[in-house]
Amino acid sequence: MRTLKYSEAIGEGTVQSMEADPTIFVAGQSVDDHKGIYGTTTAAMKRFGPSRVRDIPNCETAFAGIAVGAASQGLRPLVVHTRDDFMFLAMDAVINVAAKWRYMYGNKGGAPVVMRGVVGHGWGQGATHSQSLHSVFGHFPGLHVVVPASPADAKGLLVTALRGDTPVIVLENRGLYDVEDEVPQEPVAVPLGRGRIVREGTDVTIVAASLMVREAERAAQALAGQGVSAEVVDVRSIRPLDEALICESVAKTGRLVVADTSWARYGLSAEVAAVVAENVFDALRAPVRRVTPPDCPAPVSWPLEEAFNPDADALARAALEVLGLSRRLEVARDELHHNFIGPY
Amino acid sequence: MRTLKYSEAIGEGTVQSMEADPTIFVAGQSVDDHKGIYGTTTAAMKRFGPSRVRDIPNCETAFAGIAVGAASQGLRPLVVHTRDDFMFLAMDAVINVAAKWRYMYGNKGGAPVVMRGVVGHGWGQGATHSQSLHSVFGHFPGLHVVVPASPADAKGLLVTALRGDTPVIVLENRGLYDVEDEVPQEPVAVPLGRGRIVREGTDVTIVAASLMVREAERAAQALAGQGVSAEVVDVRSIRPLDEALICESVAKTGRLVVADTSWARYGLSAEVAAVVAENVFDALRAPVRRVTPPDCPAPVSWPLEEAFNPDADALARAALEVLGLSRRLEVARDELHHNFIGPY
Amino acid sequence: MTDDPEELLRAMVRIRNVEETLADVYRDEQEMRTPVHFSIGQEASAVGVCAALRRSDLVYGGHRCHAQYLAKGGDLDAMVAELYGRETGCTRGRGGSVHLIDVEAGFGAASAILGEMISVATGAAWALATAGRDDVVATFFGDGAAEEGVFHESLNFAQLHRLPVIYVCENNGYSLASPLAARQPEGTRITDWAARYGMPSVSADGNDVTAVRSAAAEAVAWCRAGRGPYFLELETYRWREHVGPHWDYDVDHRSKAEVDSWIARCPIVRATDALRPALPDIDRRRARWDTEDREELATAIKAAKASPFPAVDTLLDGAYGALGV
Amino acid sequence: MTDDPEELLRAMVRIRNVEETLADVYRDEQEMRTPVHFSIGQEASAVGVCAALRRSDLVYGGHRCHAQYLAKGGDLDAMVAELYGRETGCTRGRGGSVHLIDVEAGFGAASAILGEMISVATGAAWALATAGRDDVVATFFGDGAAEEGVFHESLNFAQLHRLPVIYVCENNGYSLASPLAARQPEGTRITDWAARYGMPSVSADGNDVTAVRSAAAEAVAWCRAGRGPYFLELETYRWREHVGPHWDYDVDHRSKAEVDSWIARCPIVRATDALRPALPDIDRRRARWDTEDREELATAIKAAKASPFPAVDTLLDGAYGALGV
Ligand SMILES: Cc1ncc(C[n+]2csc(CCOP(=O)(O)OP(=O)(O)O)c2C)c(N)n1
Ligand SMILES: Cc1ncc(C[n+]2csc(CCOP(=O)(O)OP(=O)(O)O)c2C)c(N)n1
Ligand SMILES: [Mg+2]
Ligand SMILES: [Mg+2]
Repeated sequence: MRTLKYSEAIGEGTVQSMEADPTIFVAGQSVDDHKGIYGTTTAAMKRFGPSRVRDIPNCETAFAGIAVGAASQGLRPLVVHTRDDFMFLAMDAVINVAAKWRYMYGNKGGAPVVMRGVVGHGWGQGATHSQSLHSVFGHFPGLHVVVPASPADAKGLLVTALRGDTPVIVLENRGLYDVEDEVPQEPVAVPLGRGRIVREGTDVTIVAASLMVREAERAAQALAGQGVSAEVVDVRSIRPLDEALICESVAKTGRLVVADTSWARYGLSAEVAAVVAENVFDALRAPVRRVTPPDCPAPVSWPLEEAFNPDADALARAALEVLGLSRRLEVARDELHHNFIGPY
Repeated sequence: MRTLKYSEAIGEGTVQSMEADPTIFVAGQSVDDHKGIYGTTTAAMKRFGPSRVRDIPNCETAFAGIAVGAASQGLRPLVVHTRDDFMFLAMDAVINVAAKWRYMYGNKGGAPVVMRGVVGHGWGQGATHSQSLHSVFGHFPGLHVVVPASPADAKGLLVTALRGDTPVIVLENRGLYDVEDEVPQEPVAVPLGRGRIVREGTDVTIVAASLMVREAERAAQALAGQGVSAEVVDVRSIRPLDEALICESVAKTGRLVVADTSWARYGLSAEVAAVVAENVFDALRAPVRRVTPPDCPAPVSWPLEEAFNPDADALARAALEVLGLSRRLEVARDELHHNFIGPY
Repeated sequence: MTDDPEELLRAMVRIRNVEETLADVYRDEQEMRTPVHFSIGQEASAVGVCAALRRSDLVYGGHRCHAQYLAKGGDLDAMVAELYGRETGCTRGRGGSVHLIDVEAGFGAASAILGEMISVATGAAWALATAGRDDVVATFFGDGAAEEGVFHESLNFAQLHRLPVIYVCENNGYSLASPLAARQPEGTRITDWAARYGMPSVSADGNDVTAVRSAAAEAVAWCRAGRGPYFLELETYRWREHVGPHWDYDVDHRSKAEVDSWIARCPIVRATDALRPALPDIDRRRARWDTEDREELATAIKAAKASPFPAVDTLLDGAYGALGV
Repeated sequence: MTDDPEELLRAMVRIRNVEETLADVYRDEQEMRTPVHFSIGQEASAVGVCAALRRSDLVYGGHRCHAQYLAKGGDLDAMVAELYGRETGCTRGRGGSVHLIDVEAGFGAASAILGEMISVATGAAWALATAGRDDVVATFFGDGAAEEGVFHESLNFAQLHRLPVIYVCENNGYSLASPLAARQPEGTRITDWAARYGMPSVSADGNDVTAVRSAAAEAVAWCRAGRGPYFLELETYRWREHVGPHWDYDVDHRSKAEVDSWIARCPIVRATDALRPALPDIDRRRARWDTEDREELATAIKAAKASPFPAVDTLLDGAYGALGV
């Protein structure tokens, strides 16, 4: 199969969805410029022009409501935020209006807004430009939240979101944009709420999302070299969450390590651990381990930034720990990120 | 000891803190009016007048930043929101500025804003006026988040917050405002990050916060009637979270039920289960059970509202379940809420 | 759509009768378990504006939305059933008093968080314009909601894209108990706030239904012609407490004298007096209307009470729409 | 605090030299791992405004804050060390280029989320006024940030309480690649947006440092006298790309001709020419300044590179302040 970069896959999914549904339009700050949101809106701009790829003023709060109003009246806005951190300003309309619209108004119609948020990563993005709000959005019924880890999912989950009749938040980690892999030519909808086994294993389960899936794979590879068979589960969807897949895997391996780019407290790593404690607690043969950033905002200085960001090395060590193995093991940093240079 | 209502305790803690520290002022929409935020700011208004109890325009977004600016320059704002749902509009300044200020600017000073948010409860408060955002705020390092369940804690935790040098979110459930209990006359600071054992027990641990502590106590009482000894843990503080206390209790009882007024996914109930799975997984003799609202927005119609809100009856049934007991048991609804009448 | 003064009066009377009776019932029965914000005294703005709209136009409102809903033709039975939390309510008992909706009548939605529907209505106007429809949107909000940043962002966007939306500010001088002087700088005119974006911005006497009607007609013509948004400030006054059925003068923020001075400017009395020369029997007609309204409401209340509460097993209905796959 | 044209020019030259050299080093070394927004071409606004302020006054900025930080007297070594992510940086390597701060120099803070410091500065002004200090606050932001709702809410609040804050809008015509025409209605003047709140609202040529200085002096006098907030729009232009060290004309959003037309209006050249009659040797002085600046920066860079990165075991330092107990 032909391969695409993660960013190109988003662009292709956008164009194909817009071809299939004339009510879809892209909107966001500078979505129409030469950078095209890291190349993800460029194809749509080329193909459909500014009437369907709309630059907007700096007004996250109102625009989220505007998108809801447009969606409730038959348009399909695909709103893009160059950093999901900016979505704090959009939260009222997203959580109090979009997420609740169908329910609160008696199930007579919805507000199927789709919002993309780019999660910053590396190069000193810092405290307010590298947060991932997936667990915040994931807390609220009425929303669907997806965090694609592969180019195929970046396209497939977006296609699904744009076909549905319900609001969806898509969070994409900037650190994945240059990852290249096979992507179906056709707009194949990836089911929302189904995780995937990225790598099969028998000794320990590593559950991850988005960028951490890549780190989990690298960890699993390194562990294999040490004779440890790690299974890697990509949840893909934060809400709904694929409880069954997670529990099956842990029931098999008896050991769980959860990886997240966001903090442990009240985050994805907490929810995954809770799902296991609810359903397969007796399968656990070791304490659950969470591999997440420490309890501080994201620092800029790169040695701190590298210490802050959880990676394959931390995951591999956590896996060895829950297996009670004292072996020593060092996983090199991801080339992809080391080759990444600024401004950003 | 003399007793006070929860709302009166907040008022007393406010006045005593303002007497001790002249830089403290109260600010919020209509904090100065005859209703005085359900009576919580009335005493301060009487004692200090409008110069220190300031009515403000409807500008949650700016005012959160204004409070941060004032706090970083030596004032101590106590900002009041009549519903914490309105704080979605304040989130950027709370999470991206207040929570990160000290760290992001090199630990040379902080922005010790204290924000109160009232959580609506009952009488058809509905989807956008009864949410509790404790786990959302609790996800972010830099913030402290407390959820007092008793009049003494409502006063004591507020006193602590107003003495500290770091931002604190205080979420108070409206359903507790009329609860009356003993409250120390003096402004006794209740330590942040320490939970409390509300009731000792040996068979099952019920971890709860805010309003659910009251429901947990009622459940424990009913369970006692059935010969079941339930221990009730009030976390009091969402961040920091008293892991030790939770784990000790579960290590003793081997069974865990977690109660929350907010949803299960990525919420308090997830975090508590995760803490147990990380630290005392092998003490668990039954699956963890979460008792929370179902995955829909809060409905208005009262039969739906009562079905939506988790209560003592649901907790008692969950406790019997994890104990593998098939006994039947009905816990009556809380008089306090049944006697509550509108408008609100 | 009407400019017949008698029809305008009739519409106001009906809303007044409905709200005053509902207030009494709400207070005495305590069976409508949902916070209610009555528009008693403010009927002219909703009636005057909606009289200039046609059914396919859309109206959005805030927490104080009963009058707007009824003026736009919203179903009374469905509204009353909603207050009683019944399955037959306009949101099937899910949303309550502050989340009225009637898609058929063109009442787009109301919501309780200040300013939300200012942006949502702007987006709806965008959708109508994109679809090439010549329908317009009107969104009602108060002087307090105009202080929210979303107001600024929405008006800038609407004028930038010349969207067919009428921003109707019902300025009743208060936000909860907070007077304008505590919230807006001395000398503020909200019409200036809107005018700066380049849209027509007009203030009219919100207690003079014919004045409101003609101001609104100009606004509608402007929007329908595709010339962009329009701002309308309507000065009026809330008679009852902010939320709930009671009177609240002489507590601390406003005097009985102030309230009475506005009761003396009752939009209904005013419209009635204006009609009397032409309709000498107007008072008899009024008496008949009152009877009609009492009966209509009594029937609605009876029907509401007779209809079922939502079944608990439908608690999750509508939490999510259909998925893409 | 100065109104000496030569000092004003000197300050602009220093900022220009610092930023141009930093841009080259940033591009060539790739060692400053933090997104940078240069003010090259916009020096007059920061210099002119800060020249009207005293050290105890406070300045806040946004993402494009280097010039404001330096103009207010912010420590150069600490800024350079910050860009290199060193422990000796002004935020000890935690905040990076967009979070500069220098409490001693009265540079209150800068932050990267649009509009944040508009509200924070308003709160700081509130604190100063409450403390009875006669210091004033100036907050810099762009034409794009003015579109955020927080702008509307903050100005309303500042005028309501007559707070001593100067809102300085550096209008460079763009937000990222987006021109004003794509974001604000035809005929918009941001000064009108501010004037509607009742505060003085003045526009000045942002590339004429003396004009900026005198406009700022009026603003400062107004605020210091306790008469309330003041709005200043300074028209200028960003020469380089939005973020990063490169030029970006002729990609799609702006032509080289447009950029050149603004380079022709360089605030430094303009101030230099204005001084030449009085100081015939101005060019020789300029040459000397360039050498001084090159040396100053070279020393700063050397010092930064020689200083340690934050120790990894200090990663958590400053996440929380002291607790009440
Ligand atoms: C964002 C937000 N902040 C605060 C509130 C609480 N609140 C409900 S109604 C109201 C007063 C609004 O005043 P106005 O907009 O003038 O409408 P009125 O009640 O006078 O009709 C307030 C502050 C809210 N619902 N939403
Ligand atoms: C709330 C928010 N939205 C979007 C961004 C992304 N962003 C960073 S700078 C910028 C342009 C701002 O333009 P302007 O305010 O005119 O400042 P300039 O860059 O022109 O100096 C944008 C949109 C942001 N940082 N914060
Ligand atoms: Mg009002
Ligand atoms: Mg700009």
